[in-house]
Amino acid sequence: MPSPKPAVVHPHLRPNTLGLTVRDYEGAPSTLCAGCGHDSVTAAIVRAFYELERPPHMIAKLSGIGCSSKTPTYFVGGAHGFNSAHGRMPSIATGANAANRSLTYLGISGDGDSLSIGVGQLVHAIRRNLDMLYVIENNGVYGLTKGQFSASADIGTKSKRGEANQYSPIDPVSLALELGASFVARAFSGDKGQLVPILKAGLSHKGFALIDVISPCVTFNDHEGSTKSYLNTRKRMLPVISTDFVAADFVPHAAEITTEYAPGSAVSVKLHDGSTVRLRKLAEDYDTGSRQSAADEVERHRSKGEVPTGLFFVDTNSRDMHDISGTTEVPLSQVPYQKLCPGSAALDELQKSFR
Amino acid sequence: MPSPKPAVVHPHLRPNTLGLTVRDYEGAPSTLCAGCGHDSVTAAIVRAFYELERPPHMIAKLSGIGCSSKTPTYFVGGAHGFNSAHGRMPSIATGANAANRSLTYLGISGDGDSLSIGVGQLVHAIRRNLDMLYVIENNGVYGLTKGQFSASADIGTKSKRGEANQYSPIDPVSLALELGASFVARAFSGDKGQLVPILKAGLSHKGFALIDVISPCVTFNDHEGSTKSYLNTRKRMLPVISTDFVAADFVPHAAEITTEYAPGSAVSVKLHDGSTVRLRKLAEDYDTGSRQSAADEVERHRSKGEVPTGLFFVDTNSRDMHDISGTTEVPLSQVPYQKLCPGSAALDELQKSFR
Amino acid sequence: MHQRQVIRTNDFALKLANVNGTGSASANGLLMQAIFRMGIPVSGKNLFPSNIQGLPTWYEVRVSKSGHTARALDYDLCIAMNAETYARDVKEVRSGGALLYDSSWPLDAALSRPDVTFLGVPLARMCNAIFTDSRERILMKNIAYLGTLVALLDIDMGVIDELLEEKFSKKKALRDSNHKALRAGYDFAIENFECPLPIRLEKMHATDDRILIDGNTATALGCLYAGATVAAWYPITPATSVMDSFKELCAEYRKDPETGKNNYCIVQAEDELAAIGMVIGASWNGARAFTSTAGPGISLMGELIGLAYYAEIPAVIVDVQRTGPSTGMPTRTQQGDILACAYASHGDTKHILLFPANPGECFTLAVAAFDLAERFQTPVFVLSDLDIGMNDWVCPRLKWDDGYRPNRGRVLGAAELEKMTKFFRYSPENEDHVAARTLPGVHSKGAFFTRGSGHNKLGGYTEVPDEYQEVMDRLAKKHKAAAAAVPAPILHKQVDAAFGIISLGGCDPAVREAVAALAERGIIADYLRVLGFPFGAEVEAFLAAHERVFVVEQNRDAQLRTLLTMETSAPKEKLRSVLVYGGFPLSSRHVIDGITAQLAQLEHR
Amino acid sequence: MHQRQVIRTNDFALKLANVNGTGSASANGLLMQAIFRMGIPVSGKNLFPSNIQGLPTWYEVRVSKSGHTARALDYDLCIAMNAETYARDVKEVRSGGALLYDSSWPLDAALSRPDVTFLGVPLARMCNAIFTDSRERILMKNIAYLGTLVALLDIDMGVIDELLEEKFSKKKALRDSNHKALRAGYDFAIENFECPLPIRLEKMHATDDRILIDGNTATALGCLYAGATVAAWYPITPATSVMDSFKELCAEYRKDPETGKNNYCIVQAEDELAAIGMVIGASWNGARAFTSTAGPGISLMGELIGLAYYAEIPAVIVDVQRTGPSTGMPTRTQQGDILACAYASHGDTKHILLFPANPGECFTLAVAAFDLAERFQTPVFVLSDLDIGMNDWVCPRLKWDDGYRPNRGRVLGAAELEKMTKFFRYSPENEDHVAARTLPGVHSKGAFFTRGSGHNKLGGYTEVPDEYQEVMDRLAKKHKAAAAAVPAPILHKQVDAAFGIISLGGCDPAVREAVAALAERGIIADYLRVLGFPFGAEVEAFLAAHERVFVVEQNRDAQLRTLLTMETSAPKEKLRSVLVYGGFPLSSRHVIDGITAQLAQLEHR
Ligand SMILES: Cc1ncc(C[n+]2csc(CCOP(=O)(O)OP(=O)(O)O)c2C)c(N)n1
Ligand SMILES: Cc1ncc(C[n+]2csc(CCOP(=O)(O)OP(=O)(O)O)c2C)c(N)n1
Ligand code: SF4
Ligand code: SF4
Ligand SMILES: [Mg+2]
Ligand SMILES: [Mg+2]
Repeated sequence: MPSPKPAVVHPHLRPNTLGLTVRDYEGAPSTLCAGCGHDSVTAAIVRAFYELERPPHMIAKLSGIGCSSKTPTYFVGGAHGFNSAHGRMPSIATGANAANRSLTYLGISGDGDSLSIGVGQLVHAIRRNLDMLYVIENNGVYGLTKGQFSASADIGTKSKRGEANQYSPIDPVSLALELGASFVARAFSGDKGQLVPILKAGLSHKGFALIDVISPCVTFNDHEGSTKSYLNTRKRMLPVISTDFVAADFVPHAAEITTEYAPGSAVSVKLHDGSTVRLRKLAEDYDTGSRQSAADEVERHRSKGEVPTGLFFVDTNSRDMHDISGTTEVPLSQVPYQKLCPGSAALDELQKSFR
Repeated sequence: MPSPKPAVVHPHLRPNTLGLTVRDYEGAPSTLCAGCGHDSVTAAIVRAFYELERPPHMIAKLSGIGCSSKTPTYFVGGAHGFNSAHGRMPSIATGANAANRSLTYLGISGDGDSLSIGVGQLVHAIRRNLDMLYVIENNGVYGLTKGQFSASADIGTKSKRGEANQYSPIDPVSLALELGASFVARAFSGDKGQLVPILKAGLSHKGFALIDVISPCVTFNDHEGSTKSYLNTRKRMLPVISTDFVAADFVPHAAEITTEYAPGSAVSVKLHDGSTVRLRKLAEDYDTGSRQSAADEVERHRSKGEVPTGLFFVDTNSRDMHDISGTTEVPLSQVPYQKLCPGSAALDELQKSFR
Repeated sequence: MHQRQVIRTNDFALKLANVNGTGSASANGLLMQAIFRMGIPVSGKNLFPSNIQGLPTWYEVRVSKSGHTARALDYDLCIAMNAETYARDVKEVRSGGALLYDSSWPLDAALSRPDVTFLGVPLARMCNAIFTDSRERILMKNIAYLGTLVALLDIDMGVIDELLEEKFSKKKALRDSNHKALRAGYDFAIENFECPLPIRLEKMHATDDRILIDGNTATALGCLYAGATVAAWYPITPATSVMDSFKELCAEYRKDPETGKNNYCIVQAEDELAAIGMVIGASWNGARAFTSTAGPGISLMGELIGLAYYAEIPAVIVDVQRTGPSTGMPTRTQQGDILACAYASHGDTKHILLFPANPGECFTLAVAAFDLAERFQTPVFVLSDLDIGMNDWVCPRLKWDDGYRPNRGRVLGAAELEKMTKFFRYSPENEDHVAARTLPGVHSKGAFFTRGSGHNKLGGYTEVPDEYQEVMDRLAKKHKAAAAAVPAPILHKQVDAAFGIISLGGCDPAVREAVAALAERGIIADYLRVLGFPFGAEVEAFLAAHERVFVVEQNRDAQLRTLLTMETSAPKEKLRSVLVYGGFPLSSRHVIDGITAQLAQLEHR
Repeated sequence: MHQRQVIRTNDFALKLANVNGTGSASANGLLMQAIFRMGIPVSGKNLFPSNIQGLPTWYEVRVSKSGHTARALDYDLCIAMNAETYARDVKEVRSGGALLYDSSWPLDAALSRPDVTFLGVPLARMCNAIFTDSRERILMKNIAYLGTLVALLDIDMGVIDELLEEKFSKKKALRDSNHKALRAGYDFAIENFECPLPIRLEKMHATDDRILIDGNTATALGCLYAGATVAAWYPITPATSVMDSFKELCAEYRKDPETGKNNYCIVQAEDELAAIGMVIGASWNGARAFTSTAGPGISLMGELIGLAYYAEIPAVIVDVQRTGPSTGMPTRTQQGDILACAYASHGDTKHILLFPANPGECFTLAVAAFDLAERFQTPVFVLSDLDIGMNDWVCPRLKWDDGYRPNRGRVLGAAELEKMTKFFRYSPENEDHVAARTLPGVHSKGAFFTRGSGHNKLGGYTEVPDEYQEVMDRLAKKHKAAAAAVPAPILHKQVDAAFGIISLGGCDPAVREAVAALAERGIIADYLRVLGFPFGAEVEAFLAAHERVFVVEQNRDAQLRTLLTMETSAPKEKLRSVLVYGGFPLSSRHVIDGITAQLAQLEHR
């Protein structure tokens, strides 16, 4: 019988200022495999929303199809969920966002959902700088259909049956950087300490935030020879930037100020909603404000077989789809009909030109 | 009444060793607008095939839908043509190539066909390193549907109606470099001297060769304020590499050896079929054998508002889809049925395991 | 010659043969508009090729004092401006008719006809004499032949002047050029031909309360007035101008007076799969949203249409039909997507369809589409076509009832939710078999999970047969319930009708003309035009009341007949088809010939 | 108790309730296989959830000496291994039946039934005693209950041993564990229950010349033997195993002996749009190519299917149907894509469909599909379903005629082309209304231009109505001509039948059983099973010969009935539907109840 996962570990169930505890941000029990990386991501999302103190019903959680895409059922039960069709979540999110810009949009997808059937929609959601957090739970395989290679499978990685992938992988991070995403990060489901602040930053960012989360599939891609197994990921993963998040209206508690900073290497970036991310870089010369510098840094490590993680790039002044289209601030779904209908007089007037 | 375009200018109608003249590589008269950049690309293709001396019926020319995609009708009438569906040419070409690896595959597409509806298929054709030349006739608009912005429209470029595009463009060159294409180039329809040798190199390359050809739309995107007009492209275009092609079994004639090389800056690359491309770089430190170096070079110029052109990157040792899948050298369409059917004895044997 | 003496006032047809991209469109438009302003019923059909410049294109103008606007098949006067199609065009002139050609070059004798009057006008020579700029010389030839027509057809010069004034008020130079060219053509005609021709115009007042409008503009207007705020689309002929118009209209009427911001959001999607996804996302989130496309787009939208059907999300899809299958003939008309839309998507699905017959109905049915989509929480298709959508039609002035309020269907507000103990998405159902929905962000109690996977009546995930079936059965009932809600069919009843005719959409003008013509021959038919699917009681009644019913439609496979057969109780044997699907608009002759031929057959049994 | 004394040999049904991902599958497979090897007709239905681990899953085994393989709805013995579904499972045991449970924990008294015998076996305790590894303890519980069943049902232990030997020949340790667990369960039963139960097994020879095979493997074999060299696909349940099998088979039989290279190319596409595109490209280029998918894939392939139809390119599409619409229930069966496939794509299109009823026919019809696709140069759908595709069926051994040669249809070779003056793609046509095609690279005279846009019978681009129509009309005739070429329906004729039954595909076992059962009640019916669409003369004859025909199918909207109504001359009134569409395989009871209920109604009129 499925035990209620994720088990969220938390010292005491302290309610946030909305009076909600972590439990209030959980969802239905997970039906994923015990140990699936996706459940850890779910737990981190629960934690992030709880700490950001978002009212659940102001959250829209959308997904495509896949084990990863099932997870919205497992977090924030009080949010509006939409488990759509395979690879089509970006377009559904675009329409939803067009209709109501006042909600928080979180899209959950998988590497199959986003890089194969859905890559076209992902590419164009990025171009529009759609205001949403887009999380790819990346395990290098199609989990729900039992373990075929996905487009993120590394060259040489072995399937459970032992065949090696030989097609060059798509790295969502490099792709997003190339296409102009305004917030690009990578994390590992096994490292909650890193994942939670990045999620919070992504949720607080205005514009398209992409987080590629390496999230191992214990059932079909956690064996020896797999480059996306827990073991191999732990070995290769390298935090080139460590991220620390401080919410706008937030007194950091003990746990979070202890992190020591090597003076000079730390940068503070103020996000649209007033909160701040503190970034600590591994390489001195790397400029987190420069797309090209980020791309180079990622490529430099990737070419060494490492899996660079962290918040690589953030542009806090980018204009989202609505800025570009000049949409009114009022959610379109709430603009009264009277404001939308020109009325009979205008119609008569207009028709004078139809003669 | 449509005059037979393209008018191919050529000193004398000298037949090639197949006994075919340039005329034999032409197709039906173009029905495109007078002055359309695509007609110049058509002319260059005619020239390239003629000079490469390819037997027309061994050429498969495929396209999607658009003005650009109509052009296969206008060149090499003796080739097999397939004007398929919008954005789907890459998959049709993949299947065609899977069935018969012995033909020359030339895909013609537009920026709308390839970067909007078709970007998913383009991305994955690149991943498979499909052995074909893929030409994007890039005019920044949807010509056939009368001038909407395409995904390659630059930020700030103005439509005929005067509105400015504000979405970040997709640069097919950077995209192809990022995704692992084994041959990446850009040219301008207005510069045949540059385009023809690059086409010949692309046709001689084994693996996926992408050429982004800036090809102005005189009717909908050649006005002032358009960044892809003839005028503006001439202004901004910068050949960072000049390409010179020498076919394997080919004695270069006068016209082609005159090009002078600044000693040291020229590189010679031997292609799969034995022919050679000579590349002359603008920047000394730029390594045409390195994907990253190429990407940086392209970005460096792009960020200055220039349109870098030339054969940026070529990998002559890449493995195409068939190498990776271990397909037999004999075109699958020609493997005799006897070799394909295991026969009744094998079936009986096999069925012993079905009990 | 004697034939020519029969004077035919306000009752004739012209065919203008041109090369596209040479500026003929504006001259032909002016011609049509001028006749309209003279108060005379007129229709224009633009038969254009699928490219941008240099191929043959035709424009047909029919003048009919009795108001017949369907395509006429024989032409009293042909303006032959395209040498490439000259031979074909000469053939199509009716015996006794006339042909106007550019006499700057000698005429090919082989192509002359004894029964046709040839009117040579040296258009090119004239324009070369008047103008220096080469482009202008080409463009003005069109205005020159317009001038000739003014004389030949006795068009009111005042009206023409007025039109040119309006058109070029800001471009004096252009106006003058136009005047010069017009004059030249006019004067030449007066000097060289006996004007007017027996086919001529005379002012009427039949268009006083009417407008000239194309269906796509009317559809866009309907969406504007229905309160659509989100539109997502991908360019495709012949649907593109729906969104072009919507965009222009929004720019004009949807700027917020206070903030100057847009009370709308139009997204040019990367393809049709994305466009329908955006519409579904926006509708799910409470906006009125729509997309416009053509056949290929419908095919691509299939999967997500099934999602909207099963998850019960409103969506308005305008399909401006063109000739299929596949790419087919993108600039030709057809009614070939009826079945593709009615049963779109895999699995058991059925959708609501609306069939506008003219721009006026494009306007009203676009509004109805949103009300139906939200009331029944399901996709609704508006099936227009290229003929309706892209040609200018003379229509009664559009009316708008300021008392109209959108029917948003069952949507729970914060107050209602506050009162509830618990909200379930798919129950309880009302008499339409529709359950209440909620919108994200409205109230914490309203949250629910939308999914295209198996769900029970509470909205929970299920794989239990009975629970799954319960929802599917309700969806079937819901679709049936919509029969009473879609606009009622329009019945043209006669006394002692021998049989019935059922048709839809753009076939209407041709069928009405045919019914009248048949009546004159003593063949009496009742005519019912369906406006929507599922079919209601009126359709059943009409079928029950007639022993034999001819179904007239513009596709090869009798798609409307199929729908009538499957979705009504009528025995299929009584339904016979008249099918025209070559890609050009329907003419009454097609209908008359189709029906009389079958009647003859039936008798000789 | 007395009921229990009725001995029922080789005629009973079991239901095994498990949790997926706990290893029950292999134990249940062994059980089924053992019965099969004892020569007894048996069928197994795997009712599994749409996730990978932790949800309820059932496996039903039906033993029927008379060879009925349809799903049984009441169970003589239930093995209740899933506490979560325990309550449900207890209810489903027939009165007088038995239930086996894990007595390691006390039984919830509330859930006991007086009319059911409860057999408690301490499976967990046993395994914990024998094994130390926790994973092994879980897995072996399944083998332990298998051991108990060996005793209770009198399964031949020799057969079981033999199976374990084969299965674990290379894994000694595993074999020993299995033996231990099996023993433990067996011994416990012998000591504590009176074995065997009244329901028991006895060797027969009914499966001697038969095999155990699932439909997807059989389909893959068919594609292999038909000579398919290119396969393109995108993973989707329940179609995935078609390609898994094809891949394995190719690895085994398609390595070139000389070069060791592959005489095949399988491409895992990025999605279904690409998969069908690849199939079309490969077929265009002369390879036999196919794809396998399910409903959502069919929707996505719509546009390109229309291209293949109109440009006349062969394509084989295997649709292993699952419960729709939308994502629906991916691990449940249905026949809901019939219309979506028959009329796939916008515009006027009609396709050829094949309906295999069991793995044996998956094999033969897969081969037929390629011959039809190439002979008629058009897409052909093989409509299988999850029940046929993913369950193991007992089938007659597959036969192969080594004399078979692929029917490549009209393809011109170099020699023929050399002789021709000029080749035109779409004419002349043969009696099937098919024109000859050429393959790229074969001969310079063979070159032509393929397009999805309007073309005339010579293959040239056209926008001329008559030319367009001429080609469309031929396509319609071509589809009609295929009626004589698709496999003939299978007729089960009886004397003095009161009515007819028409069904298709996976409904067959249930319908045949129902026909027999009805006959026993004196209700005589003829039964026709269609194997393909378009329908041929036999179908017309059957419809003509029967006043009343019940159409049995597994979907909500009577899709086969729709097709029969539209595509035959039968009056629709005589066709009545029996519809079952909850997602589980059909049972004879569904058919019997459905028909008798309607017969009763009809009488009470
Ligand atoms: C149109 C369509 N094609 C195929 C499928 C089958 N399918 C379901 S999930 C999936 C892939 C999921 O992979 P990924 O997105 O990486 O998610 P994961 O299970 O690995 O988390 C596929 C191919 C589908 N549901 N819809
Ligand atoms: C599925 C589908 N959607 C839309 C169209 C309409 N359409 C035809 S060409 C085209 C865009 C062509 O743009 P591009 O590829 O840049 O070619 P260009 O005309 O600019 O050379 C579109 C949207 C179509 N043919 N099919
Ligand atoms: S199959 Fe893999 S991805 Fe899916 S739930 Fe199991 S572990 Fe997670
Ligand atoms: S519209 Fe533009 S792209 Fe198309 S033919 Fe004309 S110039 Fe070329
Ligand atoms: Mg995955
Ligand atoms: Mg373009």
